[in-house]
Amino acid sequence: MVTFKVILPANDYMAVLPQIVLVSTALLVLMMGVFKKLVNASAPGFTALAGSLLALGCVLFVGHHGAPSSTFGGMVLVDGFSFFLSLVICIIIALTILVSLNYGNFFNCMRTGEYYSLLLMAGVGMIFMATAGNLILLFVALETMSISIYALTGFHKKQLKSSEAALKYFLLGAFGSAFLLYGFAFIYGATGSLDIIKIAGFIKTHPQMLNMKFLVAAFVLTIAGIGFKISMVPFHMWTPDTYEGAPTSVTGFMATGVKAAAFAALIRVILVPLAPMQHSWVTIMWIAAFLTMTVGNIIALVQDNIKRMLAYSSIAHAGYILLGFLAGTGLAQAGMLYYLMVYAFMNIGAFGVVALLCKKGEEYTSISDFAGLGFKYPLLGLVMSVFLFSLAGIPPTGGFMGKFYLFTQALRSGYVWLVVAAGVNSVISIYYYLRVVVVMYFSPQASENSIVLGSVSPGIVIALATAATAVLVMGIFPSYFFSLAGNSIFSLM
Amino acid sequence: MKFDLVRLIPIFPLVGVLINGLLGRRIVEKNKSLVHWIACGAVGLSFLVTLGLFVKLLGLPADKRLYDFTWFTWISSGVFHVNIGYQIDPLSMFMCMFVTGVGFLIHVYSIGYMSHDESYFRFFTYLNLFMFSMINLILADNFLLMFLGWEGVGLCSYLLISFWFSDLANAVAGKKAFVTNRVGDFFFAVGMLVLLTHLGAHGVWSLKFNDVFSHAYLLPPHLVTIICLLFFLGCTAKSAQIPLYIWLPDAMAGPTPVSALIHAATMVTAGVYFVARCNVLYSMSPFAMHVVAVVGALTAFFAATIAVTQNDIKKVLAYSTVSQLGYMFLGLGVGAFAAGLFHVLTHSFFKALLFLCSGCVIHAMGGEQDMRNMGGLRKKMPITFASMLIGTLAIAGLPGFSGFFSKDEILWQAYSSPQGSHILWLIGLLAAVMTAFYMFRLIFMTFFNECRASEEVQHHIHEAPKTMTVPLMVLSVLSIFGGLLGVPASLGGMNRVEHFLHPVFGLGAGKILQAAGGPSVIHKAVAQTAAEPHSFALEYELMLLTTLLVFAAIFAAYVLYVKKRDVPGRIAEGNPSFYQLLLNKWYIDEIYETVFINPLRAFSIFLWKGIDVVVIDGLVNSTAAFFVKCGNVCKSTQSGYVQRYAVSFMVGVFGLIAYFMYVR
Amino acid sequence: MNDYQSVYLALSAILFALGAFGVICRKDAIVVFLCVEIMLGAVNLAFVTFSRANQSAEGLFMVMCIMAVAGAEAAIGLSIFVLLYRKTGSINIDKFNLLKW
Amino acid sequence: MELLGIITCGGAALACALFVILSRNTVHSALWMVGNCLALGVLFLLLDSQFIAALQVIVYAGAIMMFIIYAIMMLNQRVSDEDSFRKSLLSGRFVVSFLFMVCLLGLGIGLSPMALKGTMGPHARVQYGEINLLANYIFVQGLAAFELVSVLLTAAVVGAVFLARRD
Repeated sequence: MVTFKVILPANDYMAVLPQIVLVSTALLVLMMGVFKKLVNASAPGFTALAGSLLALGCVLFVGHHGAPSSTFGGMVLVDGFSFFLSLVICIIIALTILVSLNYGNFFNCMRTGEYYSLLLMAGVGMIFMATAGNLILLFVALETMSISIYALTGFHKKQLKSSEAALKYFLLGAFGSAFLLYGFAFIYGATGSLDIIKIAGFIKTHPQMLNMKFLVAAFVLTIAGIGFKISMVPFHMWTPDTYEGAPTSVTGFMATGVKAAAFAALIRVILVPLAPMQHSWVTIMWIAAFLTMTVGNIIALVQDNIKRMLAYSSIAHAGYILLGFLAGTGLAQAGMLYYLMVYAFMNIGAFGVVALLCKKGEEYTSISDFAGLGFKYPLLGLVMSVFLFSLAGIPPTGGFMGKFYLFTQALRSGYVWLVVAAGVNSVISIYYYLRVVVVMYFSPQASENSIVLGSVSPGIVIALATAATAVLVMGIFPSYFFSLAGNSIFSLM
Repeated sequence: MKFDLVRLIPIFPLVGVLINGLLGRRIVEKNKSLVHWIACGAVGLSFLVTLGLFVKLLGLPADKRLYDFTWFTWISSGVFHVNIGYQIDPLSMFMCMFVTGVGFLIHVYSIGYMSHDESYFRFFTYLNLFMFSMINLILADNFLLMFLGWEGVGLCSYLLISFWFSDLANAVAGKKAFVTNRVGDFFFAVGMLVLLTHLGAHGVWSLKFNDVFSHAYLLPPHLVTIICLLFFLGCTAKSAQIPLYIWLPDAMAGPTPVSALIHAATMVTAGVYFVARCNVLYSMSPFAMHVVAVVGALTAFFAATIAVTQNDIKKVLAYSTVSQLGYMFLGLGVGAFAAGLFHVLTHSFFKALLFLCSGCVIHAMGGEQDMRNMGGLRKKMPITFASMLIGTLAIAGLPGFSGFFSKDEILWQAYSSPQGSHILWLIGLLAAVMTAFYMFRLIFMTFFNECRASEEVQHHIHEAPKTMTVPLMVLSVLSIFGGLLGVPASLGGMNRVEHFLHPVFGLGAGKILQAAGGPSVIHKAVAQTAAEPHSFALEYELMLLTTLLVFAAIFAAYVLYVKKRDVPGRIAEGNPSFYQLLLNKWYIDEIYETVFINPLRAFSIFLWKGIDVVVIDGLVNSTAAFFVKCGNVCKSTQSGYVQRYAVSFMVGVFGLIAYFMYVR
Repeated sequence: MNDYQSVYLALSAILFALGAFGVICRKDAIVVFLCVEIMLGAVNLAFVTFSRANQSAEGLFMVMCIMAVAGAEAAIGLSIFVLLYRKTGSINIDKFNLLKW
Repeated sequence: MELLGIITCGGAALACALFVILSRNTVHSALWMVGNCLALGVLFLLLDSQFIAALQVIVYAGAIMMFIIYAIMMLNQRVSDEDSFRKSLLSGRFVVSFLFMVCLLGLGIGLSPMALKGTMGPHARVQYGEINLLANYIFVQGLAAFELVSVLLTAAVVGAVFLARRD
């Protein structure tokens, strides 16, 4: 009989401080629901906001200095990459809560404690995805995020569309997770470990493994599973339906947070450990990136619903970011992170504007509903135009610089034709983004379905102003953010 | 006071822009005066900071007067970095001093001039934006930031020329200015790119002035000439030289303070500043220098001839600005960079003064600009008259006034410098004489004799308010005494301006080149600039000649426009063709119209109707239709059935596996 | 020593494919979900097999986590089905086709 | 001996899975699923991981499956309303699945056992699945994931309660 001594290692709780804060806030917010009579109806929202800001503060306070390290038995990585993505995700959570505060005024179910606690717990999952150093933690984090979001997607209980979106997302999500897990199983089988650093080390020391079928299966299934989350063609089909059906504030959260976390996982799981395999996946990923941006853009061209249009455009953006994945250099990855950050701001902003245009029980999501908006609400129109310009990649917005970095790095790595295709795609995308601007400013307003701004709370004003400013600042002074992203990549474990 | 405070100089106007631009409408509703307090305060503070830095700079020994402040990295792309950085050296501070100073005075003047305008805050927002851009242009330590400022001032100029955009003529003038400037900007940008790529080929991926100049020896001579000429073409647009001067007279459509600030005192001197800033490059290319000198001299003469016949008070001043700018380029072209810059300084004083005075006149006359309908204003507007007379004396170059010293310095250099020649001097001299003539023609027609305006207008004529006259007085004082800064050695002065700028032009440039590439590339003009002692006799003779001729011209103007006022008309009738030629500005606009614009227009109509509508539009439309069709086809894959999505997922996985198993 | 690893893996692969087949063929949402559970079972089998081959407990812990996740998914999934059933009286997934194109 | 066990239990697992898919009655499907779970549990035992086998039977077959059956009862969905199922057996979907299975088999069996090196040495073989080793892993290295599972379950409960609640 062998005796086991359990020696708990000293864990660095500072490394997970933001997550702890978020979970505690989530529970606190949940408790508020119990004492409904004692607390104000809007208290959960503001508590959640305070919690997310506190978490943001923790991320900044803890920061990242010195060499990358790991804690919790290698499960949690403490490096610049974690820091950067935690920062982005905390910003996303805070902005989403700000948007939701206003959205909750239209739809009562959006102001309950459950909503905010699920939002925060999804955030915890996202941050853990970005910081995970072990596939077990990565998977649990991914599921924490996904399960919270399945529920959030169906939060408009009165609308059939929302429930349907939840159903589709749930079934496909569970299906995709199974593939991802099978991939992980093969990684485990091939390398004998689930620890990302050990996997990388094993592959480096056993180059003959690269041709093993196990590793191929591992790559294929993992990329399918993660590709599902980043909505890479052909694993993208859930995206438009879910984005359209979900409550708009949740859609913004999904489009940015899930994508950021999933790309983080992509870099952590595939790009870093399986880098020696790169030459063998180049062609297929080339095709995937090309299809992703092309399909996304082309279908977005013919959409009439702005949420659906933005959903397809988010597929296209995933394609652009995949350029950085293909290019594979450190700077390209920095470009990916930079793009994710800009993307977070511009997309939450755009969905925030859409979320603003609704009154009790119904939303204005058809593009023709935007007619005359630019004149009726000049500031709102301006802000929306900034977001759309940025999405289209027109200078001086952050979207332009993001594309610029990604395309340049892809060019440096020799993907000339793919960059050409990406350029053509950008041009196509300008059409449908600008169509909204054109409708806002040049269409006469139809009187019968004139948009009325409901109550505008200070929260959404702050959120939109922050997002618009960030988009512009990142476009005009990109260096700081780019070097931030670069530093985070170069201290990747 | 630390040099790092230099960042405050552009920040103040920027803050002004933000406040007035974003909140202006509300501020005007609440308290109109707050708008101009903010705008003027911003520029005033910039001026104070500049003054402080200037004093500090003066406190340093001459060869230490260079400070480079890097604020933050602006663009970073591989090895190529561009900073938002400001360079403090004698040249930039020299420019910045009078730009902020004169700018401040004109801001104050605008309070009175624009007081009745509806878009009060918009005007001040533009003015502050202009100051911000101009300061960036001047203080930039690299070409790109300078280009940003260069574009910025162009934009502000456009916005301000067509400030009263509801009038079609103004909008057209703004467009003309903008388009002409774009032509120049294009050459500037091309020059910059040529410079960057060729220096980059030697491993110098930088657009920073210091880096570029200290590595300029790497460039082959013909390339330097090309770059200099490209840059100079850019300058001809901004500084209204032949062949791109045509926009400036039309730019007078804007409010008069704008004409004073942008189209006389500051923005149009940007080209002069740019050439001076690149003096190292120009010194390496004698040919480019010649071109600058010849173009400058011709412009000076040419514009003066046009000014003689103009009847619009602002047009006269506009052509005189063109002419004076020509002088400055003449100075630069003959290697007398300091003299050119000195003229920039004095010119900004007296030309701003003249414009502001003309603004007072126009203001008093209720918008009338034709001098034939003026006259006799001397008694009704004494302060304006005195100021304008001082300005006129200064521009005409009467001894003792500021214009005399700077203009004389340029003429002398044109005559004596190895780069100069007697012909250039002669052309310059003729231009100077004509300047005196047409300026006094303006004075006599406006302020003397009887008033030719209608009764109603006459009734309204009044002296301008304090906010307008005080800047006039300050500028008058500067116009008189500003010249003392650069009294040449021959008249017992110190020529302080030249000494102050010496580190940048003579000494600095020589040093940079000497350290870098040896003396072989230094042109003799630069090497010689450190003034050798020479006999003053010739200089005195030329000075005397100029002065006499100027007096003769003034007398001629007096005779023609006060005593025998029928003579000009008879001369005009006697030589109708020549008079018409001058009156119509040598038909330059018409020539451009036929030579460039009409063929271009015809060509573009062909492109539009022939190529664009049929070929391009057809292509574009069919492409668009194609993509929409693709979209509709692809859309149908998104059937809404979950299981089809799952099938697509599996097909994807299957594809991936198949690729890895069989293809690879 | 033959530890039949390939046999286990083959079993796992067939189970996984069967589950996937069920997911894309059955219309009843609950059965579709059950098929996903079959796939997860197949994954578990693979993990345990590899865990034995690697002689490490890591894979087993993963299996535990997967079970927990399966439970959580069951909870969420079934509540979504209940929600839909209350609204439409059916959980045939082909009937939910509002969102398309 | 092991092979016999594998064949029996594996066959049972496959058969149960097949019946899950083929039954027209949803309750039957769920019950077949329980069978599948039990068969898998025995396979886990054959693979020397007793604890996981126990979990499989108690948690999976016992708790989760009962929960699902309860939900089915609640929805009153005895017979699923499918007509097209038999047709789809021969449709493209079947082909896709079949091809997929072939591919997976190709990948799954094409393994040389040499490549796998145990991290613990051969004599620990019987122990790798024992509960104390597993516990050691869970509470030492796997602590973060283990804690996160609690968040996951909370989120699931919160979401499920909210969605299923009548209001």
